[in-house]
Amino acid sequence: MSVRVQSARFDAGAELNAFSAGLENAGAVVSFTGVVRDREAGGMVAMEIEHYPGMTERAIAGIVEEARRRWDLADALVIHRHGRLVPAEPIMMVATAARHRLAAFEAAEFLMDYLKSRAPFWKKEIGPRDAAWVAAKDGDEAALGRWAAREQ
Amino acid sequence: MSVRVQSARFDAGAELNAFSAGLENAGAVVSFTGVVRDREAGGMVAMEIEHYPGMTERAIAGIVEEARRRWDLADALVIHRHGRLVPAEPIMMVATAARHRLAAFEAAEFLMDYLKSRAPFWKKEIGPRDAAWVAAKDGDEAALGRWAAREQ
Amino acid sequence: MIDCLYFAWVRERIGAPRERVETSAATVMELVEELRGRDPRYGAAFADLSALRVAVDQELSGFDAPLAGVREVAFFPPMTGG
Amino acid sequence: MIDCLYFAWVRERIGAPRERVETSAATVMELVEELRGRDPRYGAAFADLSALRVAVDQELSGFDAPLAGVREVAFFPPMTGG
Repeated sequence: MSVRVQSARFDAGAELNAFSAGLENAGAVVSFTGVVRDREAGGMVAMEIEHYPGMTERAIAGIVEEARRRWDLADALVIHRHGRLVPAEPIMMVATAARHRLAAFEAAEFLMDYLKSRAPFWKKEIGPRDAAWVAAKDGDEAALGRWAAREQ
Repeated sequence: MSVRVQSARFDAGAELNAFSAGLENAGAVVSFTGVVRDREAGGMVAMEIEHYPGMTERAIAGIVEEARRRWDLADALVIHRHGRLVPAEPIMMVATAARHRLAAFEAAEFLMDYLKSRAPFWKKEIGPRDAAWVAAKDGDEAALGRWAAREQ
Repeated sequence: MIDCLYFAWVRERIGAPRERVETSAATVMELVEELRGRDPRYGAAFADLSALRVAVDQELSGFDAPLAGVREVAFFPPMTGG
Repeated sequence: MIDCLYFAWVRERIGAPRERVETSAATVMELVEELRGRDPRYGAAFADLSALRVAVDQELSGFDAPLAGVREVAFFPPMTGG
């Protein structure tokens, strides 16, 4: 299991290969990469990501731990950047490996849903003349519900 | 959209990067890689994958088309190998890109479920002294049900 | 004339990947019955139809599919790709 | 003494990323009330508590969380990672 919080850009393909190379007998590898995209209104110059050092690592470790408790994972990887990013750069990445594809897919979606709403990152979109904090979507909080329902 | 059926090994990380580089404004990229893993009984020497040239490409194209109809995808990629593979080699790969992560995840799972049961590939596990065709799992056919149910 | 294709263990039991078959069968099922009558190898390959899948001109079909105008019929076990 | 941390627009409204606060507040809510009384900047930051999240010693908590023994309280909007 590996968790990295960094400002440096990373190479998603190289990370996927390094992750896969270390696996023993995990037939299914799922990855998610989040990429900086333009705002709905267009004209985005950069994205600034603020985070809460200390709590960030702790929160992500807790989320990964919970995923391992729920699914039989061979391995999991989370990389999340902070600082100033420009469009088309990777923001973050999750990878999961399991013997069966359903576990790998579900665990990756679980990690994403929780990282989105429970890891202390805040995104700000910087335009040529304005800047605005990205608002959390109702759907993001709602997405957690599907995992809670399973626990019973 | 890109579909490749090939015997040559491929580099999943390089494919993921090439796929991502071509995207405009798709913030979410999901990949699935299937890797040759050992049999339950152990001692696997190789995996042989037979396919139905002509129908294979046609079936995969139809599955990708259906995924595009159901989700708003920026792009999709399917690579599937045939011939003789050894443990730890990649068997196949799916990548999807969309504006939102749920679409990218769902489309990737849909593609996997359908490739598994509707694309004409057959796997044979070769041991040191024996060989056996991999049997389809009941669960693989059942997995298609979750997509059919959505159509109503 | 119809091209019959066989894959995986169906191919192994029949002993050939494909063959041209002279037939006047109206459906896939009739073609199966005809082949069964020709040689025990077909009997072995087609023993349990529930374990078989069929594609007619490269589209998955049922055993009741008509053969009029069809060029290619393929028999194989459930697929195991992915 | 409690370290108060502010992130995103909470930080911008208060004008500082962190500060040490001398307080005898028993709960987060009492701390919020105390800060609101000190300066209008806090009033602006804490105007709508439903738009705020709080972490106590780096764990997400409610506004009713007790502060006894606590070293660090952070205020921020809903998170937007991933």
